[in-house]
Amino acid sequence: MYRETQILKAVPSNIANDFDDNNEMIINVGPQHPSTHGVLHLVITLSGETIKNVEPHLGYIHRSIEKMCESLSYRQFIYVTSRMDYLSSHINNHGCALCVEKGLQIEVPARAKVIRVLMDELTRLASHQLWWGAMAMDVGALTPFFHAFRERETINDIMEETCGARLTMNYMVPGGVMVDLHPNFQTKTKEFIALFKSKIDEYDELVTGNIIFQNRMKDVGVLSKEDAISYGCTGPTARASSVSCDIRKLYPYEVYNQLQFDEVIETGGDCYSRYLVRMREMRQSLSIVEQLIDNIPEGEFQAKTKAVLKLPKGEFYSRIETARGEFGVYIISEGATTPYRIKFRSPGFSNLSALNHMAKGYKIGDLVAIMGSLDLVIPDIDR
Amino acid sequence: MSNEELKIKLSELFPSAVFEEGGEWLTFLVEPTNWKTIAQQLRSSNDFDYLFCVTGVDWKTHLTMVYHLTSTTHRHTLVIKSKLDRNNPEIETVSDIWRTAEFHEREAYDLFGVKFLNHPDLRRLFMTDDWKGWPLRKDYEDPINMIKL
Amino acid sequence: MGASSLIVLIIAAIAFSAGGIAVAKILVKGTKNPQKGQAYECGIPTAGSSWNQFNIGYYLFALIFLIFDVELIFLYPWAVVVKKVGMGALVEIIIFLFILFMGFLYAHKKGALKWM
Amino acid sequence: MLSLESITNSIHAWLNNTFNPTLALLLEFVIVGTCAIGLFTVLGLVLVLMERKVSAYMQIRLGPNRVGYGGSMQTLADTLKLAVKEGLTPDGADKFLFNLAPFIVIIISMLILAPIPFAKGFQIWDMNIGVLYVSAVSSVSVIGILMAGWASNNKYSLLGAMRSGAQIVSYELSAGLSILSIIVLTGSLKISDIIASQENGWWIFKGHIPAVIAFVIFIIAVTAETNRAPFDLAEAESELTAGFHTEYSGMKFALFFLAEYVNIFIACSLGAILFLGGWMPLHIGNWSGFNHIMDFIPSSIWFISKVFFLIFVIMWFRWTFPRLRVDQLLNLEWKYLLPISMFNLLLMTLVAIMGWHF
Amino acid sequence: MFLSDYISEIFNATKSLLKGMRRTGYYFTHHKQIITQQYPDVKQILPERFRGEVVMTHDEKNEHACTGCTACELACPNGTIKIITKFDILPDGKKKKAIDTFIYHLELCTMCNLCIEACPTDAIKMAQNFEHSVYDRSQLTKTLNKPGSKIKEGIE
Repeated sequence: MYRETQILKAVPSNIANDFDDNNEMIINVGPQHPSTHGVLHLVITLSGETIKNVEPHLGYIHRSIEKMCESLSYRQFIYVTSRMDYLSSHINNHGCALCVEKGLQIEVPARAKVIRVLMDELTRLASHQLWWGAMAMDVGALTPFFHAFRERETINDIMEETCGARLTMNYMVPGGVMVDLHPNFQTKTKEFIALFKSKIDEYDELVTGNIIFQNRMKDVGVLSKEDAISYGCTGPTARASSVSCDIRKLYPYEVYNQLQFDEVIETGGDCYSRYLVRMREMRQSLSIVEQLIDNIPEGEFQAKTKAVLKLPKGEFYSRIETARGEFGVYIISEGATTPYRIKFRSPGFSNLSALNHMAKGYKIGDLVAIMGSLDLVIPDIDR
Repeated sequence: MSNEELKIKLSELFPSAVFEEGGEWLTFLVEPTNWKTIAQQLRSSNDFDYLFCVTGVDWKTHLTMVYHLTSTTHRHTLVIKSKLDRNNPEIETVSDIWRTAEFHEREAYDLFGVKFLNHPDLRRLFMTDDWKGWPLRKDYEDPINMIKL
Repeated sequence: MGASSLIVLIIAAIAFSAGGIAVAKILVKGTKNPQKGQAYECGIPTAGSSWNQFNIGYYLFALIFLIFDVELIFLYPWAVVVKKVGMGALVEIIIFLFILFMGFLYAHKKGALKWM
Repeated sequence: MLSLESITNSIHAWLNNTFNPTLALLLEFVIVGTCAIGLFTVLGLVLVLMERKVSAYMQIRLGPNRVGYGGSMQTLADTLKLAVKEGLTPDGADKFLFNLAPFIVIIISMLILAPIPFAKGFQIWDMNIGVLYVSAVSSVSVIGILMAGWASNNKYSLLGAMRSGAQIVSYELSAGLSILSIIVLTGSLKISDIIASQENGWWIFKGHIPAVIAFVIFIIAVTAETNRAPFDLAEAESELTAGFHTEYSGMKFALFFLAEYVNIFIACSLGAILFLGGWMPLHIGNWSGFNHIMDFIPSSIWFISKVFFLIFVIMWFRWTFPRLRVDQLLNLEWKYLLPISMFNLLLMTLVAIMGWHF
Repeated sequence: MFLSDYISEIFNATKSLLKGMRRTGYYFTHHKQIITQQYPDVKQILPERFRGEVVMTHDEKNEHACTGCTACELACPNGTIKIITKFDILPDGKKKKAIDTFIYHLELCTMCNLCIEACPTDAIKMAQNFEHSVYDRSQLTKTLNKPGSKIKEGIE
């Protein structure tokens, strides 16, 4: 049924030609490597320990989601997007739902809007927590990973209770959310807020302030503002290079324009700035959750929609801010029940394209730190 | 800048410009042959510095390349569409203007078979180097990996 | 026990490791295929031998510190007799370390202590 | 009182009385060899379990808790698992060197056991250059690591070996200087003399601030020399997968693993001997009542507990800190540790000559 | 000044390292903070909305509420559900559509909940079982309607 395992070629021919220089060494990092968080394959050209060139090889978990979606209805295709960026699956689903709603011109009930934003921010928190642990693990500190998971687990429990799943929730549907909030949601979320407020200072104590960590991160993988824009970086990666690109601020969706929060911007452009952006973003997300948790309006959680959704002929693009950056859904409809073509603009793909530029001239240990600070999720890149 | 203003401005810049109506953003149809010069002018005169989405669409009779451009200073968005011949799709690369295009164009080459002229490193991105066919085209058949529901 | 104990320890070490490996050899009936014999490089066949010329940075670095290490050996006999010799030993060692430190600064100035 | 010293003496006497001298010597050798192997095994089992438990508690989890009481047999089970694993040799490797490397590493760590006094008078060979011997032989283990990395014909291994080569040589320097600052006080390289000089107080207390500085530098240098985090660049798993022992599997890997832990033990026992008085009990000045109680605790307990305390500190480092980068490792050595320890040695000389220490 | 900078640098660095060590040391000594779950011994009770697998509810009379309308089959994005219908002959001679077998491929299921949403009679629901591992893939293909079960009275 499945294609037989293909024997992989060692290196593409155009790199192998440069191999004559004796000081250079070509080394593969990934697909089975502890620091690539998945099946990213990097072909690195080294001179001693200094990186000359990094070339990402993708496609190890390419599932052709875009092609799959062409045969799925507008209700069905949303679940697939959870499998792209599995750490912010909620936000991906949200982006798809927004795009379908844009096409159908459905007005989402106020309650559903708030629930969506709450879930988005909780997902962002969970994603950043995992990133924090993985980031520390990349630079060699193993303990923070477990500490991060302790808080992440509470979020997962909240999600599990309301949405029914821990990672790939499929909670958003066109017109609202699938089920109403669980009665325990508010109390549990408040407990989590109290817990996390005390723990986020521990994060700083354990990792942020650590002199070794700071030395590993500062002035490493510098990405200038122009380069960040040119490479199409979004999310914390770009905001660390002082590019204002928070979709929640620039093109507010749902209730973001009524909320008090800052767009976190750092100016360094190095790994440490990217680290700080995410750390500060966690506090911002926490404050958003705090603002909303007591103000969930009563009412319907789902708008009335037809059983079979048909988008009018046309093109629809919606953008949303995931934990990694701008996620775009581009639907081309021919008026049928299934999309004619869907394109997912994933944040990780563009962020990864800047990796070579960032890592050139640094050490192999820095590459790991840079990859960690980019917060790559490989299914998001491969799609 | 609103769509109308942008349209007026672009009409001044490119007198022969063709626009497509409908849609959220202004859509600008370009010929693949002069796409490179238009791209350079868009980048320099109108400050479209951020290319956030590049994709191809297979319309069974022809292919279309779609570029979504935006400006990080003025916040206006423009959609560029370019019609390509399906049997020999060729278009100039813009990877030297927006470097993010390098990967996005490789993706489009991989999945649609669009050849980007002067691209620095046009190879398969997701598929293996010896893969046959262009998977996102509508007539692509793979009896092994595709399961018809 | 005297120096002969070292020979005993060497024999014990060899017996220990050889014993362990022998036990593994007896217990395990391994299979062999071409994939198994490949060097691990994240599942990708390696390009070229890794026995190529290596960046000189490592050697230079080791070399300089080796010199310092040898100098350090000279300090051991001195340290043993410091208390007996008294103040003279301090003066001598200040001169010795000063010269050593100058050499160190020279190496630093030349950039030998920068990782390449 | 039954002490280890009296047991060894009585065994020695009994052997010499019952057998002729050659046979007695041979039997003694056999006993020493068996004891060393036994110690090796026990150390491996205990330290690996300790590492796992320490890491678990720091990471708010339980750690091994299934095999045996509280997971006490976990390492044994792991050893068994490693024993029944196939020891692969890659096709491209230099087979002779590849198989030789674990032997060298084990021989070196076994050799350093010789001058370690586990209790009063319980020492394999009390040589007169004991400290020098330990620091000299321990740096030979880098040859084993280099050999392993080079012979594997694997790029990760090669990088790891190169790193560890440069690293161990350089940290040898500051470790040596901090050892010297204690030698200045004791005036002898013989380990029994060093311990005897701490009868009325350990050097870390008697030697003022220079001794404390020397102790801190020693611990840092020793952490680096044993390739432990935050200096585990030779096997940095997020960078080089497993560094110099990437290609090793089964029992050969177990030997590297074991040697690493025995090296930690030896390094920490050297620290305990030099700074914490070896097997000497804790004595506070002339407070005879307290001192008397302390004397009741057997010397072996004192030694082992001091060593394990130091091992715990090193493990604590590992489970708290991120890893340094290669050039930062070097920076730390030449910019901070080396000048400070040089200056500290002068200070200590002054203290020793003026007799300011207690 | 160079020397005071040097010393304060060392001092601050040491302080930051000690801070981290204090944190890990705290957790080392406070065993009540341990969060390990002893999974096979202590099983967590999952919330009722947890999506583990699709089951069909049967009451004590071995009756279910599935009319065989195939709404779930259509809603499923990956062909997890296959309904085979048959025609029951009612006492009055009329034919009535009913399910013969409700085949559920757990190995294909992504727990997206769309079938449950689509079901007009609430015949299927999500169970909280999550221990699905089996030795053979074919064991994951399940028939949800129990043998001999029939549709409840009054459900169309």
